[in-house]
Amino acid sequence: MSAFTPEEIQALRSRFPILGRTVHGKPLVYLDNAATSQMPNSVIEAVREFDRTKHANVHRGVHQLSQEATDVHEGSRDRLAKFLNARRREEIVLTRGCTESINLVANTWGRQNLRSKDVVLVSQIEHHANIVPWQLIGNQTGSTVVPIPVLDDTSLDQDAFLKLLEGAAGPVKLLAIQHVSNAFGTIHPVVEMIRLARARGIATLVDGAQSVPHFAVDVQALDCDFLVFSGHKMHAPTGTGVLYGKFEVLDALGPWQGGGDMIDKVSFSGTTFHEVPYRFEAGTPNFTAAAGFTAALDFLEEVGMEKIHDRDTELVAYAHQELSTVPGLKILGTHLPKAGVVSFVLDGIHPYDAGMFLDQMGIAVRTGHHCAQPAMERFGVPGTIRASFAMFTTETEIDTLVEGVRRVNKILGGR
Amino acid sequence: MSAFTPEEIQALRSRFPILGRTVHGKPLVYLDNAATSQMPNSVIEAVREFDRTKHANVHRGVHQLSQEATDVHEGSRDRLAKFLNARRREEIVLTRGCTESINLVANTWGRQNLRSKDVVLVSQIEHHANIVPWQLIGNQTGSTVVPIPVLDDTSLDQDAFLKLLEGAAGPVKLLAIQHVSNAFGTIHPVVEMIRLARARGIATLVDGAQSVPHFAVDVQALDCDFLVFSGHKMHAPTGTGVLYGKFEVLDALGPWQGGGDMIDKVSFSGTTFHEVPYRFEAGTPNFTAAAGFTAALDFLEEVGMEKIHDRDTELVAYAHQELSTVPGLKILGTHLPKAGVVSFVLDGIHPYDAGMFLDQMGIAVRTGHHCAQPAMERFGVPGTIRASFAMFTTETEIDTLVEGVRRVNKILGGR
Amino acid sequence: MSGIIASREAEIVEEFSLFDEWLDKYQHLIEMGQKLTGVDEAFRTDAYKVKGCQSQVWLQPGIENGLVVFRADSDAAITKGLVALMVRVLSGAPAVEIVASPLSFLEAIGLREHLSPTRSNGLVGMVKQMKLYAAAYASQEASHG
Amino acid sequence: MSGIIASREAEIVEEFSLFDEWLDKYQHLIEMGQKLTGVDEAFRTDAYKVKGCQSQVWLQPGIENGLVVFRADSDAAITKGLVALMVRVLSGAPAVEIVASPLSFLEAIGLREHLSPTRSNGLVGMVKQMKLYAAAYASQEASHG
Ligand SMILES: Cc1ncc(COP(=O)(O)O)c(C=O)c1O
Ligand SMILES: Cc1ncc(COP(=O)(O)O)c(C=O)c1O
Repeated sequence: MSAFTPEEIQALRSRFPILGRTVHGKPLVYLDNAATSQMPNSVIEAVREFDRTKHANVHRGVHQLSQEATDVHEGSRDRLAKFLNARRREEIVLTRGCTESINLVANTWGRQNLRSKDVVLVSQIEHHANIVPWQLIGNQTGSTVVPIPVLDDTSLDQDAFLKLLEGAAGPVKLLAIQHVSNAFGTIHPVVEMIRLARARGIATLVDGAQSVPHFAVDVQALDCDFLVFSGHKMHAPTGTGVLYGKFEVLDALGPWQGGGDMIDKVSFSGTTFHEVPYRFEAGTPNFTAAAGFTAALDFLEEVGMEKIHDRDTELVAYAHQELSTVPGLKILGTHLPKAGVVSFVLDGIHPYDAGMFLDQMGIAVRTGHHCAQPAMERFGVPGTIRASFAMFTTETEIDTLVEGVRRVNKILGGR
Repeated sequence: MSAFTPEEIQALRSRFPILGRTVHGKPLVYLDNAATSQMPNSVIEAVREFDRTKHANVHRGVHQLSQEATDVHEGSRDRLAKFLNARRREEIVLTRGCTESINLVANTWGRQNLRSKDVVLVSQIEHHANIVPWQLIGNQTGSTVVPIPVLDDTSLDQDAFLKLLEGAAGPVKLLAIQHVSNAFGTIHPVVEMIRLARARGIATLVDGAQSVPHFAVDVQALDCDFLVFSGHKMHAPTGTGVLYGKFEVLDALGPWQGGGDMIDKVSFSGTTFHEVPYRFEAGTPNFTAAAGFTAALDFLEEVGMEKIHDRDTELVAYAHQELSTVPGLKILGTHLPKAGVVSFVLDGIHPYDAGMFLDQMGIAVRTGHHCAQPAMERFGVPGTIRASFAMFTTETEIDTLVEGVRRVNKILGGR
Repeated sequence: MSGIIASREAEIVEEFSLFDEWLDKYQHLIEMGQKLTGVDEAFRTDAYKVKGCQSQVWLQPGIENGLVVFRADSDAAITKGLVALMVRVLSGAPAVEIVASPLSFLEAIGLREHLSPTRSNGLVGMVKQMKLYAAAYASQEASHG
Repeated sequence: MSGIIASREAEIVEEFSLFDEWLDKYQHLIEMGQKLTGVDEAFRTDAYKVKGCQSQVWLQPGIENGLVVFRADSDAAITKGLVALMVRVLSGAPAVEIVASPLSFLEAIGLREHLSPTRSNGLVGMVKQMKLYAAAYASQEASHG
């Protein structure tokens, strides 16, 4: 039995205005949900309503509008704390996105704790956002970034991981690991990996950009020091992101960006800083988007994270099954479980060409390196074709994709 | 003759949905435009329309939706370049706000160019966003932040400025100066100050948060190295900001935040970076808001920056005139010209109390230190009451403010 | 809901029910503030200051006859009135009652918003301090008695 | 609008006017790419690579009989077709013509979007390189002659 009835899926689809669009005269088949998710009406209208009635700068204002805007903005923090099962609202730092969240940790925790020769462990198939900030901070601290290799099925090599944890490449100070691979969809066993790291006194950061939108993530169950993700991948507006940090961990960190709101007392003889989480939130926050973030969480919880995950699993299984029948097609990422992504290559066909042709058929997939060049290098491909799903994706859409891929195969591969 | 006819002002007002609101049963009198401006319908609807029809991740996608979204996003960069009369579109770095823009300069230009004992010159009445980033980077480089004192009328002490330029407090490497004071409205003579600084080989940054929304700012005429400002203060969505930098200056800077989009080639043996401006734009940008930013610039140009400035000047003059008649009221910031802000204190009355009472009358003013604590210290006040205007502000609204202040005076000051 | 705090709250709710107009209510609040004794000079220091972005509060806690007593002050008139209200309700009450009190009377008199965590008047911080102090004393009492 | 480039453009516009369907157009494009000579092995290096996020282009410029000649290649079939189109139009033309050409034929054959600066196929970069090379040669010629 499916997680949703066909009627339920149709009802879901009708909540997303963009799904009514056509592309090159064909109905849009949106299979690029891992790059950015679409916004349901409720989120779009929450943003609009906020800007029409409550738009005002937050925190410092005594007037009614500012109070209402502050309630909405801080309300999104409460809502996020609950969504993640955080112990305290202060554990939620609001950022502009997953990328900023990681840079924030690198420039605060990293600068304070990393020393020359220390190792930051990441995976070999990490998103650039979880590689480059550690390289950049390494230029200042002398620390290095070491990849945990992946096996041919894109799962992490756990033996190699254990050796690295034991110091094979130097003393590990931080495990900074994706929960779900954006390039391949692989769900990594982060709970167990965090347990192993913590047992050795190693700090942990989970890149939840592709997990938090797809299944319930409980920070207390994960027991990580940091969890980062973006709003725009979970039906919330762009320009929103979250850094969850354990209170004691955050509380021990100095500031990163300076400006309004993050200070206690400013003077030219010396400045003191505000408490957590405000210490990390310099400048006017994206308060309009916060209204949309709350609406997005309402939407996700109304649909149900468990059902979303079940549906996701169905779609991945169906796509695997159908794509496997296409000659010359190879799926990268055969290890299960996976979340929402199927990545593949076509023998002798450049992913860019395939993407261009699929686009002409109204099918939006992502092609290229998916901001994970080391992953592409690992598998010896210039890029892949990636279809990524949402709760509103249908089997029919996957059929359209498969049909499209067959045509590409015929035109470009002579198959 | 007024810049706008009463009918034109009413027509303008009707474009801002929030102005139809009531607060505590009274019509909203919104005089907090310097904290955040309101959004006209065209901006609110541009955002909504984008999210309903074009919402997709930018830059890396080959599919139609992604191309359209990229055109909108990059279109806002073109539009901004034109608005500021920049030489090239590459001189526009899109950020999450003015605060991030300054932190970006501090962490790139500052880190590369500031040495121990070097001086960053700011004004004594600077916004915290243009003080704290220089203090924080100073902790790393050994450079110091030195304020240019202000006279009693809140204008900058030009004699003291010249002495500081000549090295009275150490070798000056950067002049980082507000164009317009957010606390008092004073317009500083930045063109002349930049000329003096440049003649001595000193780099220059202009904080245009309160100028760019109020009158035409031409970066070639200013001839500054950097100009920074926020979208949300100029009728654009929150979570948007700009760093303008001269191309040669930007091009010489390394990256700050790491992540997707800002790289050329990522590998564990070494990473190379994208060209300007993308090198400074790590992660998924706030592309939805970019749609709104373009609409906001369209709105401003349609109304006309010159008319906006003229109206502003009228409103400030009228407010000065009317408020001066209130016993016990003292205006801080008597130096002209000013832009959009009137700041005052009431003898024996705490600004917070005044703000609370005005709020009950439907009048939204800002009270407190306006993120400029050193400015408050300079004038020996815990804070001020600040009324700030937009092109839709009416004389009647200023009358309501003055009437409200009189009542506050009676209730709290016994006058 | 019996106890000294509850009965004081009831008294205040009745008192404020006389005011239809916000202005009268605030004037009453400000008058209460004007009658506040304030804190001893020695307590008007940073150590006893509860910081708010807009107005400051000073809090001087103590114990008299096994009851928790508070004196307090503020630099803004409305905040001082609210401070006076809190002192009137909580000062001289048993520690356990202070810890347990939800201060729901603020709702009834239409001033709850001033205690929202997003207000920048220092009041939330003050109530937190009051409760922390009472909790510390209560646990001390419990272990000694 | 006379000159060798303009006449080649006209030829291509006519050629493409035969195709109603995008598929036919792209297939024609790809066939053009397949017939492309490509670059010499010595030029298949990073130094001659024009980077795109999605596909790579290699460009080998040269001078023959006072005319600018180009050879080029790409790893993706559609990009290679577009590259072939550019080579066909620009290679063997006088430097000044290359510099001045607005390449407006792309509009007419409905492929302009591929030259938008936001495309990640390396094509914009290639055209930029071609024009730069031609400009350099033109100014050299001018100063020598
Ligand atoms: C796994 C992963 N990490 C990090 C990111 C970066 O997120 P953003 O670009 O929203 O900052 C992404 C999104 O592409 C991702 O998929
Ligand atoms: C003069 C000045 N500079 C900087 C800022 C900071 O802008 P934002 O909070 O939008 O980053 C402001 C806004 O309050 C300002 O008025």
